[in-house]
Amino acid sequence: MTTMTDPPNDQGFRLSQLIYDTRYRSATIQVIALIAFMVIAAFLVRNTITNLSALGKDIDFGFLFSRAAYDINQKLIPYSSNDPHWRAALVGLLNTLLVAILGCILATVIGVVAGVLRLSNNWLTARIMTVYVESFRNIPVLLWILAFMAVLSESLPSPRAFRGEEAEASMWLWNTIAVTNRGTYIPAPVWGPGSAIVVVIFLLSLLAIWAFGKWSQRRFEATGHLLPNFWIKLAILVGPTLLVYLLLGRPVAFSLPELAGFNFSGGIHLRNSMLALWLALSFYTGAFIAEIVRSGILAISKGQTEAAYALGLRPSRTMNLVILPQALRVIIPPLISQYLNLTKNSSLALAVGYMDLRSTLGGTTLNTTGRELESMLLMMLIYLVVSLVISSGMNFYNKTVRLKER
Amino acid sequence: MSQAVERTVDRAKLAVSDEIAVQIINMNKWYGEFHVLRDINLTVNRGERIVIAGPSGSGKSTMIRCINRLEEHQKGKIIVDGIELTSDLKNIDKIRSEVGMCFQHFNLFPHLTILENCTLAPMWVRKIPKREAEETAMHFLRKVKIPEQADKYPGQLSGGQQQRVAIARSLCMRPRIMLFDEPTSALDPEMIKEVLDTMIELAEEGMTMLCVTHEMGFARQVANRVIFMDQGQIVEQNEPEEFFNNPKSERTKLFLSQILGH
Amino acid sequence: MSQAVERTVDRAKLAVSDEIAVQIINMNKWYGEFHVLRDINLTVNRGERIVIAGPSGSGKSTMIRCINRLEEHQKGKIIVDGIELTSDLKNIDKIRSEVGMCFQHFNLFPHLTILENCTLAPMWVRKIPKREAEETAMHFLRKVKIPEQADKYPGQLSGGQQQRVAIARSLCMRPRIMLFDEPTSALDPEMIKEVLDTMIELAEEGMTMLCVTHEMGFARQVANRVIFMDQGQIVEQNEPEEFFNNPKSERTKLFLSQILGH
Amino acid sequence: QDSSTLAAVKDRGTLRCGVNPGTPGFAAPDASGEFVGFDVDVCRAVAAAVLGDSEAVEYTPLTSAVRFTALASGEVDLLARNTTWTFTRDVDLKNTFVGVNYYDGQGFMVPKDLGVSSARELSGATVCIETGTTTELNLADYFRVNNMEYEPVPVESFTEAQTQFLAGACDVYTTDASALAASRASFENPEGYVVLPEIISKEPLGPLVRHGDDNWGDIVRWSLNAMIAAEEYGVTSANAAELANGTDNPEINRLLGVEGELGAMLGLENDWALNIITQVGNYGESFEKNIGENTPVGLARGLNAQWTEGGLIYSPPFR
Amino acid sequence: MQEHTSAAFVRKQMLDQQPPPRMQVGAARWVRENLFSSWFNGILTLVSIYVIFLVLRPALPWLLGGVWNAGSLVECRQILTERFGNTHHACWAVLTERWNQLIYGFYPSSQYWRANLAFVLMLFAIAPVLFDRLPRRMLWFTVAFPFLMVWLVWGGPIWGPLSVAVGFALGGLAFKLADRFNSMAISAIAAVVVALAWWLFAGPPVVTDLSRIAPLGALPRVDSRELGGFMICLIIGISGIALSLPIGIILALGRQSDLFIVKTICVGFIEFIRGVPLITLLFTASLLLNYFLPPGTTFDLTLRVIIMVTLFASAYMAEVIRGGLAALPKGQYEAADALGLDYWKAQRLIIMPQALKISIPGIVNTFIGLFKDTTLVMFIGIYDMLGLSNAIRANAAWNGIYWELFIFIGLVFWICCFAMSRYSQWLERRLRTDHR
Ligand SMILES: Nc1ncnc2c1ncn2[C@@H]1O[C@H](COP(=O)(O)OP(=O)(O)OP(=O)(O)O)[C@@H](O)[C@H]1O
Ligand SMILES: Nc1ncnc2c1ncn2[C@@H]1O[C@H](COP(=O)(O)OP(=O)(O)OP(=O)(O)O)[C@@H](O)[C@H]1O
Ligand SMILES: NC(=O)CC[C@H](N)C(=O)O
Ligand SMILES: [Mg+2]
Ligand SMILES: [Mg+2]
Repeated sequence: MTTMTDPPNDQGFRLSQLIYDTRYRSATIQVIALIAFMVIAAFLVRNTITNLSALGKDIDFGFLFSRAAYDINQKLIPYSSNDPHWRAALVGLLNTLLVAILGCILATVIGVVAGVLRLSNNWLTARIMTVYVESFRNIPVLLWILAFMAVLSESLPSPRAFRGEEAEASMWLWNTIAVTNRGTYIPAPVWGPGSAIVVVIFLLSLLAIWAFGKWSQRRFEATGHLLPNFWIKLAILVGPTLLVYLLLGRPVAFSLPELAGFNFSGGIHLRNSMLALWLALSFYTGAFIAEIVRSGILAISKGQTEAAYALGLRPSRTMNLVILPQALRVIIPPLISQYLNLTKNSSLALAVGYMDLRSTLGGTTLNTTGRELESMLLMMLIYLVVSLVISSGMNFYNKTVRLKER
Repeated sequence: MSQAVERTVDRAKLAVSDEIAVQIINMNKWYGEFHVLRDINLTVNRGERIVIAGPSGSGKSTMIRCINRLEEHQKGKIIVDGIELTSDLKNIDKIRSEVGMCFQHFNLFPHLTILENCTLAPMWVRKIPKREAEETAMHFLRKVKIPEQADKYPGQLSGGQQQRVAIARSLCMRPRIMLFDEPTSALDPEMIKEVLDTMIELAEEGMTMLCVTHEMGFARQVANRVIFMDQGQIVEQNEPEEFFNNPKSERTKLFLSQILGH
Repeated sequence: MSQAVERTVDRAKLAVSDEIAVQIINMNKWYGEFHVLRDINLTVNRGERIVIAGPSGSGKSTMIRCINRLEEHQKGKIIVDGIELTSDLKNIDKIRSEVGMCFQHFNLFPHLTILENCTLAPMWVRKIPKREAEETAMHFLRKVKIPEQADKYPGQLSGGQQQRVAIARSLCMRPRIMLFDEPTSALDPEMIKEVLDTMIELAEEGMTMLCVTHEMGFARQVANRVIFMDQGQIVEQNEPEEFFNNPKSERTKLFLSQILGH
Repeated sequence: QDSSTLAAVKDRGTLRCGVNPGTPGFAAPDASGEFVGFDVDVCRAVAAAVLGDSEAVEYTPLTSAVRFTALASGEVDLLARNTTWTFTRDVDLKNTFVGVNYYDGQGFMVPKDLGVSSARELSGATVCIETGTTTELNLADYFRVNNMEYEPVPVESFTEAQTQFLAGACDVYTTDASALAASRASFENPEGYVVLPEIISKEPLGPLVRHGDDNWGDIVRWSLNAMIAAEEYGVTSANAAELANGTDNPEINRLLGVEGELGAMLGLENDWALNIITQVGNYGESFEKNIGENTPVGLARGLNAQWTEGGLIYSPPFR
Repeated sequence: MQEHTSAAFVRKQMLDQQPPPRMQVGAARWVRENLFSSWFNGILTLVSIYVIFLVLRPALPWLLGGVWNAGSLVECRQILTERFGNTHHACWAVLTERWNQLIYGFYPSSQYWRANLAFVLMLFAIAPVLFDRLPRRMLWFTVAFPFLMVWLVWGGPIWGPLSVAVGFALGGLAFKLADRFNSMAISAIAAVVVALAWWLFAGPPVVTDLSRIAPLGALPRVDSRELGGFMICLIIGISGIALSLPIGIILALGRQSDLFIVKTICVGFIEFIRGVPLITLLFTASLLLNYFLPPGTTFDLTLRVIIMVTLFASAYMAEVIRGGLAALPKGQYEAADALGLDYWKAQRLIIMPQALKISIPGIVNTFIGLFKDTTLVMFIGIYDMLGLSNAIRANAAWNGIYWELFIFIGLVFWICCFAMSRYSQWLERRLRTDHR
């Protein structure tokens, strides 16, 4: 409907209309912008081609399929130095995602706790949290990563210290966890026969918890009685699984870390590079999240709390029923952009030798094959895709929770 | 100044019993170094409708907020429905569910529908089953004349409608005392009328009400006492006729000349 | 509904010439699928003062905003001061500097002083030297009776003063036609009078004016035509006396009863 | 032609040289912040040859990971940074290795109290390894072929490797044996560490330039050869000026520009090699001064002796 | 003005609860209410005290008992062992010895005064931007400062930076002169053409001649690679933010515009830059930028980093400014239109001054982020403070020293960033209450 136009122009088309006529003007500007853009792009591409050919290079992603020839210490999927470069890159990407996801989880926990404690009416705790937030926010994350790494590798005992009759160091928690300057070793589950049943039961009890939640909500609505949900859920979570586990004669064993040769073996090895990166990113981002949580809660006007109080709701109920549902809408968008930052910051893995995407594809692969252009482009593209996925998740969330207004 | 309340009120209906609903004895409150309320003494009988007036900053809001413990008083006693307000949490809970309150800015919960706004507290505080709570809610929404909006969200309603929802929401808790803190001052003239009508109806049903307002029309017709506060003190209290026609203190005269002469 | 315009207007003074200032021929406009303006035909002579009334959403604002191309029309012709409004930017620029406009919310530039607000457009559009622009500005500020505020910022002025500044700001461009879009509806009663007085003065000086307003007192005294719009159409147009006392269409009657009976 | 590296260097008045950020003896800033070392001397030699001033060098410290890109992108004119000459680096990465200034091999260093005496006993060890090096790849192959497990700890630079190793974050540090020696020499307590006897690879280290500018490659190649030849003929920084007056060895004469136009053929002054030898010294002098047995690094000539002495160091004739 | 409306009796905003007066409390009550008001609170308090104890017990003696004078870590440890019998104390000596390196990098120490002077002048240049109560005339100095800084820091005759400035001035002049065509496009093109003509053709010979004839104020040259430490962070941070402002404005306008292609290009650019880590951009600067430029152009790594950081910051800046633009009521655009101002004039005179003012807190926050991120340049071989701390550790004398350096670096950053964040909070508060 919007395309009806002025009366037909008697003089026909004049060149000056390109600039002065609103109908053509925008087209003109766009065409000029497009041309300028193309010219710049062409200029860059042309330079790149000339430069590459001057060096006798070309653009070729074939290197991804040649033998990588280097080892990666932390690998979530099987990988050996005989595998091709793309697989090394994949191992790196998974490591990036691993530290990003773990980081987001821990950062959220830290951030929420710190944010809420900052609002607590305990003067001392609130102050401590302020100190935490202000110190982590205002110091570069890289410094924190290095500092965490330094703590881990300088102040923890080396595996050697665990050796001998009267060893200088000992393991934690009844000899199940070994904290060394090479990393921390924790027990790893060993799946014996019958363990599948335990896992299934565990999954079923998760389902049961969900069903119970629904049921108890309905019961509450019907009768007004509220059950001690938390404890019941906890019982469902732990009870059946534990029972089956014991009945089946403990099918899931744990392999404990043991000192063997130079190092501990057995158990899961959390390398210091990962721990340092993970902790530093989490604490750093946690400080920002604490601020987000705090201001999110504060943004829900005092009036809401007062109205809830005036209706006789207890503070904890007020928090759960009135403040949090509203605060979440305020909190989640900036929270997600913090997740985005954390993911991008995980590329600082470089500083501590964690083999993430940047250290594999953008590091060793790049400089053993000499394909810097291809590797960098590919790497940026992957990061971009990860970011876009996260931020489209945010947009989706935003659309679903927007408050209805007139 | 704006809308006169047009509806005629049957004053005879507005009975006052002898039972004491709220008693405030020698109450004092400070904000930091600032003494907001000084030696407040006030007794409200069941069924009384009290209008509180006074210049800005005189402590009106603070006083009625003390009555359901949204603010803490620091000296003196407040006894609501026979229960003394101390820092005992149980007492506070009991009093809060007996005393309804409406705010200047409505403070509806924007993430809940109108109906949910009204059923939230009954369900969670009074432990009333949802069905029943919804029936009560619809009852009161009909009473404030917006049953058809039950499934909308507060953001979709006009100010006057929102304030009426806020009143309905308080009523759903079946309070014995209602506090109003300038319920109409954020509204457009048209809407003021809707809200005042609702309040008058409430008064006719014998609700004990304390109402901070500058709607003098309302005060004249409905209140059986007008309290004038200044600088944290109750300067004057009287029946509306007397208060408006024959104010005693200078301060009151000045105030009235401002507010009416307008 | 509020303030009557007290000032008596010398209607004799208000001459209308034969020259045509604005001509709208068969103009139509759509927002998406929504047909806001339908076949609008209107001729305004130089010196005419036209009041446009109608219920909310009837397209009044849209119509006058089309006249200086704040909105684009999609069919028909608008001829202002002999220049046809096409998508030619030069024409648009020319027309905009011939046509002044005042908005409901004043839209003063808060980061500039009153004087700067007034000199900005003359300096940058008309390329008038600063000195001269300031003289003109002071002239018009005196005219709207607030020369002493010249160095203040808009935020420091009351609503009525702000609206008068907005009028002065338009006048500084020495427009031949003034458009007003509910210039008083965001104002408190007292301030409405200030602004209406200013507008009446302007009318007396022979300014061509199109004014969307619900100030029927103003319409009665100043307008030489009242246009009633509904659902995007001009339903009725007439002299004020006729319009108020003898409305033809049902719709107009209903509207008048609402707006006056109130 | 104008875009040649030689012209660019002359124009700029300084040579840009990529060096190791800190391997004592090979390349490391001294107390006054100036780079010195065996590799650095190659840079200085080229600067002396091209510009007549061995001090006219801008050093760019490069980690092993970025060195080739820095060279390829033109950020440095020359890379003299214990870089192993390999087929792919030469052919695929489009570099031109102009010679070898140190014949080396990869070794392992462990703390003495680990009680290890052979690389074969390292199964299960944690190994600090610099990323982007040949040693990283050798290591992977060595352990795989010998069916041993290991845990690589990738580090970005020599200093970091050293710090990690000292802090005990890895059991073993592996890199070129020369660098191991240099590293060990800088330890507070060198006796606490041993370099294992196995050498698991060939690491011919030498300077390199970009593909595509053969003239520049020649200049660097012959600057290095001039140092080597000078040692062979007994030309030293002390006697070079004197010998430049002419000798009866035509090779020396050609080297020092007394006879022939070798300099001009390279596009340089005729006293280019004389400048190198007087300002930097010959190969042997540089070796002794920086990494020889009387320095903390304390390397023996070994493979790096002149061919006449049973080593591999050998300059093609100046003819 | 509002005195006589009904609103006089209504406070629009609730204040925060304030504590009761001290005479009502007393220390014991304060402790009870603030530390032990419930069992949970009590536990929190005890945990907090324990945490504080845990941190301070080793940290305090370590911090306070440090040695300030020693030539190396070994020497330092010796002193400590003599003094305390153990080495659990700081070795601040490394700072005493190397602090100037951490601050100035390898800047020649005889020229420190230049860096200092540039820093002081920078404060003066920034002040009028940050505090709008200061006389507006000081902004002229702000405009002149970049050129002054380049001259002071890098040295050489003053003519070089001056010629760049002249280019800008000529461009501005051309812009003014072309104003009469009443078209922003023409003005902009004229400005760019004139400025480029000066920079590329007319300027250089003039500069060379002038430098030869009158080497006025020829300061000894300092190379980029001699810059480092805190100084390089400041230089990169400040230039990044200053240069990204105009680009950010253009991107934000582009993103807001309803021209599809322009919008797509801007959105694409912004999302791309914001979607990849800064470090990949820095690597691009150090590894790839030369591929994209005409063969044979090589320029300073610092300059390349500044370019990349600028692009990076401008994407973030664009988003901040977009927020500011969105916060402006539509009426402002309409009023400008109605007065006959064209798009660019409206932007320049009406929209931008307001949008930028609203955005200052956001800009400051972007700057804090950027400033912290300057530490990443260590990965591409620029010696910022962290890079220098590695270099210091590479020296045998200080091998193994971490905390003293980290604490110093952290403290420097903390002071700067904390001050800035306080400033932005202050500004936010003021903008909120400012009657505008
Ligand atoms: N949290 C607080 N901290 C400090 N002072 C406060 C606080 N709340 C209110 N005050 C002050 O206490 C005084 C009384 O406030 P109160 O809200 O009771 O006044 P009011 O009579 O309701 O005025 P209004 O008609 O404006 O609502 C005012 O001077 C106010 O500034
Ligand atoms: N940008 C727009 N997009 C879609 N519809 C619009 C837009 N602007 C206005 N409208 C619709 O066009 C109709 C006419 O609007 P207009 O503002 O002209 O009414 P009005 O007569 O001025 O009403 P009021 O008295 O409320 O200002 C309304 O129904 C409005 O919802
Ligand atoms: N350690 C290094 O930096 C060099 C290692 C090895 N010589 C290489 O060229 O890859
Ligand atoms: Mg109040
Ligand atoms: Mg309108």
